[in-house]
Amino acid sequence: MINKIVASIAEALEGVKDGSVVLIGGFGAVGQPDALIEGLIEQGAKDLVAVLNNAGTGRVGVAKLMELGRVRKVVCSFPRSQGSVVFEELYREGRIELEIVPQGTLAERMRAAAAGIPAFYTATAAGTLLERGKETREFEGRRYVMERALKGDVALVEAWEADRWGNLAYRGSGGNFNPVMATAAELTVAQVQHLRELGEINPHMVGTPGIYVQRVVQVDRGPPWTG
Amino acid sequence: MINKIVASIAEALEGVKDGSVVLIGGFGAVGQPDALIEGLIEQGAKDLVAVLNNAGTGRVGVAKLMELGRVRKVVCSFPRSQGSVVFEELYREGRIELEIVPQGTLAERMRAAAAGIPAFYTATAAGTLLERGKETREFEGRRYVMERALKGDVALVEAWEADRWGNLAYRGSGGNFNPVMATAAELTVAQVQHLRELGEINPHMVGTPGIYVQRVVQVDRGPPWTG
Amino acid sequence: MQPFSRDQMARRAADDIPEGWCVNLGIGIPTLVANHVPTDREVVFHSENGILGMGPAPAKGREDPWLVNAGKQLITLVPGASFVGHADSFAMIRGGHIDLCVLGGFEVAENGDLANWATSENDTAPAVGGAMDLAAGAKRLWVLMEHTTKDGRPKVVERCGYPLTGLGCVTRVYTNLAVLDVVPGRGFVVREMAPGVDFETLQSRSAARLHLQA
Amino acid sequence: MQPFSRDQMARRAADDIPEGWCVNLGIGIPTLVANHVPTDREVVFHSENGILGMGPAPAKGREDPWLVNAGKQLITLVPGASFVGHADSFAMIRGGHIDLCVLGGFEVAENGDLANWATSENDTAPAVGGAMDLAAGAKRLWVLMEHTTKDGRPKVVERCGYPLTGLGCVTRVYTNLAVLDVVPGRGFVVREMAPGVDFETLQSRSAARLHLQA
Repeated sequence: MINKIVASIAEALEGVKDGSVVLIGGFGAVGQPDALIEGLIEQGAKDLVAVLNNAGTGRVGVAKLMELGRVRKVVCSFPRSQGSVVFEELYREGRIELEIVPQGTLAERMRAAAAGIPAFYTATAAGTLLERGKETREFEGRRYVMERALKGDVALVEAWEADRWGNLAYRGSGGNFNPVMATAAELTVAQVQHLRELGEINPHMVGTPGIYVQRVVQVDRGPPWTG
Repeated sequence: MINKIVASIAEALEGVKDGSVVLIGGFGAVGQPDALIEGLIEQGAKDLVAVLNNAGTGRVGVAKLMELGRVRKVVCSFPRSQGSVVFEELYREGRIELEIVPQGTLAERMRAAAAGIPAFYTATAAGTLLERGKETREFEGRRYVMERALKGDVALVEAWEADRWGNLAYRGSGGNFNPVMATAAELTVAQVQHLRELGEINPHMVGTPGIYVQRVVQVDRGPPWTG
Repeated sequence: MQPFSRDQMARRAADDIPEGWCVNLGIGIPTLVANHVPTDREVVFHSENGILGMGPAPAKGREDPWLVNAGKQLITLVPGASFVGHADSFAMIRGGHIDLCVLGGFEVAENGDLANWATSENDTAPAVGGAMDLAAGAKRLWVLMEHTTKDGRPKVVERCGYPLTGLGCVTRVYTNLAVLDVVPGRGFVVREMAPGVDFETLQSRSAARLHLQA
Repeated sequence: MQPFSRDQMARRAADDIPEGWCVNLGIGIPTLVANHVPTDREVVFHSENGILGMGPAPAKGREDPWLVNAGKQLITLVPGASFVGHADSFAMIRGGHIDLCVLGGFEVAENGDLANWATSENDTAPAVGGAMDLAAGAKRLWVLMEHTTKDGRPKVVERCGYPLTGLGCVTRVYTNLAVLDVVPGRGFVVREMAPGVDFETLQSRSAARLHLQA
């Protein structure tokens, strides 16, 4: 019997290695795998590359992981946001690397990794500072930047419900970065609010097919904090 | 009020020009926009480039369109299948052009067109006859082929249900080529079995968001023929 | 001189959005535009985090914490809404499917260049978010911004001094003083001025040549 | 000599599929493999037209005409199934997410090259379907084919003569005479022979050197 459901956060994160590229889903608090992030803090892996939209807020979650010196590099689109105090401190002190990627390019680079595409061209960032160091090329008179696939060793995602095959369904805008990140990592771990019997999730409502998910852990977190 | 629902097939196909690149959804009979194809036969546009998975069967639908001399070129993955008699005849006589594209590359080229990607690299077809005339390039020691975006002037798609915004939902395996083709054309026309009130389709069940659909026509075709 | 208030700027932009357009509003002032589209005019609002058919803020007590927009504010859905993931949401933007994007700006140049993400080449950690995707991908890009900075420096310029967000992408600018079209080969063309603003005053507060409509 | 029947070949392949794999079966003989996976072993079958979790053919009277596989045959779903569109379905294939693909073959070479789509360079309208995507993208590719053509020509060869489907992609071959591994740097290694088949006979019907397991 295929059973991707594990009993604890610790089990869900077993084997995450130092130096891993970790894709972290969510957009703001919605769809954020907060229990898995806390679990990663416990788990101890260091020298991590964190790929996510923002560079953390406050001193909890990803910010805490950074503060503990466990993140070598952040790949994100929006490092400086309200409350990104830890990142800003570390960055100023030269203790964390940063790769800024336009939000759509970030998503597309992961989609490319998931779809067997090592590189693609996009007009986003053409002619701007963010094309520096990248190949550019004209197609039909327009300038494009060549972007490379971005693959994770681990993806931490959050979903509303899951079954033992790892099929995930999302609630409201809780999908966001989660579906694409789930497809783009060697090991995808999902934190979900509800477990369902196989067949209970409508085949058309599956947002992430189980083929992309290796481990599922149920955590009753209640609604995302949107203070 | 946004209302993409039109009253007739003729209205749905108004303005399709000679020389158009027409994307035709479906996989076998399932998800095939058969009423729209018949409508296109009536409508009269010629010198067409038909993009679809197979090159038609029997002497109806796409095969009839070809037999009438209205298709200049077929872009497909599987031209020779049971009953592709018309295509084979025309092809033998040099009266129709053919571009063979691996099925996944066909889908991905349309997805690229829809996502603003003029070109991408894929391992599919690398080192085979189908890389001829294309750029190749190595990434991390593996050979890849550069493939170009494939955009349609018109997409003919079929769905189970739609609302007046053009949101489409599919039944069973009726999605197949339809969702990607719907995103990749200037004018996307959907033939649907059922019209729904706005809000009746669950936002998570929408397979093709209305932003991609310009016209919807309801046709009661019953189940696909799967003889 | 009665410069437009932020709400008036937003209303001016809202007035120009025809029924049926799919519109992405940047965070900040552009978000106000949604409040000013007449309720009988159907405009579909897109949010980068995967929402098509975003509605207004929820009434008190009716909030759904799983529903936020790109600015992470609580929102509602309208009937006809749909969800997609981030990759598909940005494919809509980057593939040219969004009819209009309204963004804030630091500078807009007469060739349509936009600078709105970084204030210096030496700022090595600027937050770009989805701005470059929107600038490169939206069918039209309108900018909603004050005509000058707080210390009076023009934001309507010949060439941008700040790092660019996108090249030749802006098609119209709504400021507190005027509405300007950006016309390829011509530059800024004045569509409208705020009450009591005259062309000379407007020109004096701009660092690019302005043109009157032909 | 008792060569394997088609069903026996399919059963041999099915025996080697462990629980939990996601498997794509090519049209034709490979489709038979599904019938031979023990019902208590969960294997997830993928179909190019966007189905993950394909079940067996429906019972008479329980057909759903909206449910077909890549061979356009009516099928069923199993609990846990999901649907995606063609682009996402092939992303699964091309991105290396399918554990195993089983295809038919015209020729398999000792370097793992596969030819199974065109019988001549001069055939200008061959049907490739999804074969090249599967060859390039699946984690493992097994080929199920007769050991020789009807007129006795070996299909297990040193180098393919027919146009290639994919390079170095085949990892195992199930024929009516034997099961062969394709080992990088070594070539064909015999895993098993059909009852009554000896190595010399097998070698004589092959156009590449065969190796016995170390």
